[in-house]
Amino acid sequence: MITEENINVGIKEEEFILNMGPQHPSTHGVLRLVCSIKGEIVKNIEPHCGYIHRGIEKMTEKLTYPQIVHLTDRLDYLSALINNEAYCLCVEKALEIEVSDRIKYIRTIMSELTRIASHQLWWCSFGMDLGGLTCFFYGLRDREKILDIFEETCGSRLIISYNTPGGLMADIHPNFQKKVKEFIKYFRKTLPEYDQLLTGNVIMQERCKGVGYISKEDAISYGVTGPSGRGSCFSCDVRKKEPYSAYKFVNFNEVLRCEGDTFARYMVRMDEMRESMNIIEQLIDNIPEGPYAEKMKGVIKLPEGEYYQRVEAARGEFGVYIVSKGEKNPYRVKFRSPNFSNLSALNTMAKNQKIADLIAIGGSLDYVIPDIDR
Amino acid sequence: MEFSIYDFTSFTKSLDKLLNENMSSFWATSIEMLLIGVGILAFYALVGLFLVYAERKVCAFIQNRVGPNRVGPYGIIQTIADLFKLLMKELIPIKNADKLLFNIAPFIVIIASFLAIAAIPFAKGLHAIDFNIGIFYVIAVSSMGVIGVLLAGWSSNNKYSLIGAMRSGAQIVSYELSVGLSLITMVIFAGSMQFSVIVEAQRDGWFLFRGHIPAIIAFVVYLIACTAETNRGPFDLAEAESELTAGYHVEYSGIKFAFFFLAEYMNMFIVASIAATVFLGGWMPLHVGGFSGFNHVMDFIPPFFWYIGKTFFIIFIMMLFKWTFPRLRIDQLLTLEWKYLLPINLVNVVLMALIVLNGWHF
Amino acid sequence: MGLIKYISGIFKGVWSLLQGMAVTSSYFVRPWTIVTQQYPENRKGNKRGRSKKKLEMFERFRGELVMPHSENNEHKCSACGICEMNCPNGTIEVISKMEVNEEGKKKRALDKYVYHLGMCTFCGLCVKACPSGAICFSQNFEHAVFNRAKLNKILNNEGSKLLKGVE
Amino acid sequence: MDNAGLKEKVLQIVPGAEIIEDKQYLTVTVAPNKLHTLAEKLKEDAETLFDYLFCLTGMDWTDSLGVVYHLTSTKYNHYIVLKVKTTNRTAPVLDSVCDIWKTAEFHEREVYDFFGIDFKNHPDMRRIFLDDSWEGYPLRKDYVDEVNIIER
Repeated sequence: MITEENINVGIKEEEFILNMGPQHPSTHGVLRLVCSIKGEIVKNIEPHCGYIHRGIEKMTEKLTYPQIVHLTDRLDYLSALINNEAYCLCVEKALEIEVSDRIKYIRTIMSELTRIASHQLWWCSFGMDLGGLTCFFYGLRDREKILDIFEETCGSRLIISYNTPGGLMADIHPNFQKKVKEFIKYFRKTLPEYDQLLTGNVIMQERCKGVGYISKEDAISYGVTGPSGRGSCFSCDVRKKEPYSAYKFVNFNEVLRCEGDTFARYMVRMDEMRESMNIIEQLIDNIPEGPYAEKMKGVIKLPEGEYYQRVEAARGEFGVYIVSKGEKNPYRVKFRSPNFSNLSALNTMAKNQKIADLIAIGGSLDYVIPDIDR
Repeated sequence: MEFSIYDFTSFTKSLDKLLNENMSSFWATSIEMLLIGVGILAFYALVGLFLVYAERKVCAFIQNRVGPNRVGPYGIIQTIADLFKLLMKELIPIKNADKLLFNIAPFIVIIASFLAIAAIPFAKGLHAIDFNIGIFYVIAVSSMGVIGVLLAGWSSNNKYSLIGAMRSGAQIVSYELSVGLSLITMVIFAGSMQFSVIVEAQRDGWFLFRGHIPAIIAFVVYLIACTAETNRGPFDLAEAESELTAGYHVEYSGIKFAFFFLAEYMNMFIVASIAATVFLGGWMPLHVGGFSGFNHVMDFIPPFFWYIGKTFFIIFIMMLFKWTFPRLRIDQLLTLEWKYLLPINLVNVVLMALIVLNGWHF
Repeated sequence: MGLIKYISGIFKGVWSLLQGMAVTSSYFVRPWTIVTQQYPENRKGNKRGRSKKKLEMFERFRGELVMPHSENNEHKCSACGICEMNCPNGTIEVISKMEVNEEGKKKRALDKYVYHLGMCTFCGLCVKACPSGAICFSQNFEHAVFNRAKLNKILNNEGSKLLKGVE
Repeated sequence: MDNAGLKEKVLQIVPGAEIIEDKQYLTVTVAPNKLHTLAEKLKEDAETLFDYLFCLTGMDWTDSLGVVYHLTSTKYNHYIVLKVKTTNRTAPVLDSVCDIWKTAEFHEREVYDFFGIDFKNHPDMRRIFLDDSWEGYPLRKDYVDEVNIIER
């Protein structure tokens, strides 16, 4: 009788190891995924990270508080302004400084613009991961407009360092409000094109629906946050839970989907772009007058203690944990990066799926490698 | 020797006569073969270069870009510059690769596309050979290319290329069915497999318009299936640059890579020209019954341009496919073939047979 | 029932594909929507019709640290070294010398203002911290050089002096 | 549950725990051998339900090494910070919590990588960022690297 045991007598079954990365087009950087595969099916994934580990947490121990800001840009470079904000909020929390409403409004608008820009880049790279190369150019074309706004006001496009402890580097440019409104008008027209091109596409839906499922319990346990977590019904929006900056002044919905698959994560991000535009529209006309930076001491020394600040970055919950001993350098700074936790759930999501699914799942998790490696 | 761009029959006949009068038939045939060979080779290179340029420009315009515009006016010399680059690049020998198969594979791929081009009628009287089983020959020969792909994937000793080759094998074996069946639908309609007969039969109207719904269905199915067969567009699983980096030709460099590259474009040209010949009347001008003035103007355009125009129209559609759609997954690819295209095709063949039997066509 | 679902599925799928093709082909026939900027040409503006817009960086763009000099070759740097202290990467080295001024007092003055462009992260802390506004960012972004040593720049001009009135 | 209730709860589970009400969160310092029980109870108790470990930080307090756990509940939205310390600097061993919160699996590997704290019952205790041949644990305060760390 032929059974599972004796059918392969004499044939030694070996694991077929496929090394994806560090140089691979769809790992979005230098991430290495060691996959054991069987035919087309991925049996196990082991992420190897650290190819661009720069020791940022060690570097912070030698720097003063204002100097650390420019390192936070370099974690998740696609949500640089949000990381800046998180760090500055943490320092302000320690110093017990309440910044003016103007700063709060500008910070929030900048954060939401960053979120849109980040999701645009995610959309185009996700399209490219699935094989639709045209998406990449449409996404980048529109992202360019946001980067121009950043460049005009902040002086830089990607790694911006616009926030400082106690305020902002510079006041907004006189053109800022006009340009943001123009962009929102333009993007409200372009976003349906994204849907036409990719969201509604039957190939894309077939490839994403039911792929890479993660349950709510697993998502919480793995700490999968941000749009990836909200695609699994995990209500983890820090903007709602612990409103910081100007989020308490605006009405917006937390986008939640409960399917838990790649398509849910996709749709959460698409809806979040619309939600971000709503937030900006509520704030952009009402920026109050006030100083763009609070008066700070020349040398910032945090009182002894431990401070934690959570913010909602584009990929999930970003946390800054500062331990101070009362000196001008922090004793220890820990950055809780969303991508690192999201990556840990990759094996659960992509196990027993096809190679092409692994790429789609990776695209829907939207990992940024410098944020994983720090 | 008379020469007309509307009818090459007398030209080729007189050339044949001239050669046979002056030398023995063996030498005459040899020289004819040589001439045809050189002619096709030149045409092949020209079309290949143009198609690469065209694809770059088409995808650039779709993607809101300008495309190549530095080398020569509007970048038309870009592909020639690329050709020189590929010629001069180092051919990297692969350790532990199967040397013989590794070197042979690109040639198999390119020879398959060479063979197929021989049977295609470019204009009236302008074809290398007019088989009475023309369509059958082209289908048979063009599917030879997959052997080259499989060999390339296997012999490179690379896991990515192996997966790519396996995918390609599964894909071409199944999509060959759809290509064959949709062409058979039209063969039933035309009553012949000979290309010249098929083209002549479309003098009063192209098959796409005359053949009712089955012809349109067959055309759409053929378009999908031939896109899959050329490993292009949403069906480029064998290369899948975001999954398998470059699939079966990941280890090739220099001119060997150029062979794969060129063969992909030539296969696209071949399937497009078959579609143009079988569905859109080949080199026949567009005729609308009753409008003799209009028909006369259409006749004025040389047949060769009709043929090229139709072929490039279909190639453009295939390019639009590629630059619009995301890639399918391997199981969806097979689902599409076995659950959708094949049953539709079978029903379609029966429909077409009914139409032909009852004489319901125009 | 299954057959209707099967056929409607085909038509829905084809319709969604056609929608995507409508987007791409609409861009194909609208070449005026092209957003590409022709980089080396657009530095000079509308030359040979290749570029529509002249390339201009925004005034706040942080391209490269410079020290503006007046017509009389005077700068505002008093060599206090605050920028050097504020720089997170050690990009700036202020080398000072002791100088005797007109009143006969010894005073610190700038000898060399060394700027290592290769180490700069363009965070802007030096400009923000400078008490006399001696340094600022220029809009030049073309930093490529053939030799690494060329990235180490001396910002103050040869023989330049401190502007009168700046302490 | 408010901080007072949480305090009571923690003291019920681990009687001798050192509890500080910090500016931000309630901070509980427990002995290494009690940590796993406390964590498990805090997660499973229907009144606390600390199901989301949002930050796991390795620490070097110069005299001792340890880990800081930031916990919250997705249901009740209350917070607690757990601290665990060990004075053994040569071969520190702590209990792993990755059977309670799966996210700890990667974070504990990170702590092992930077602080050299070995976690008992961890399924895959290897370095995660640094090379396997790396010597020393770089985020410890007494780590010296004369080549790569430039003192200013």
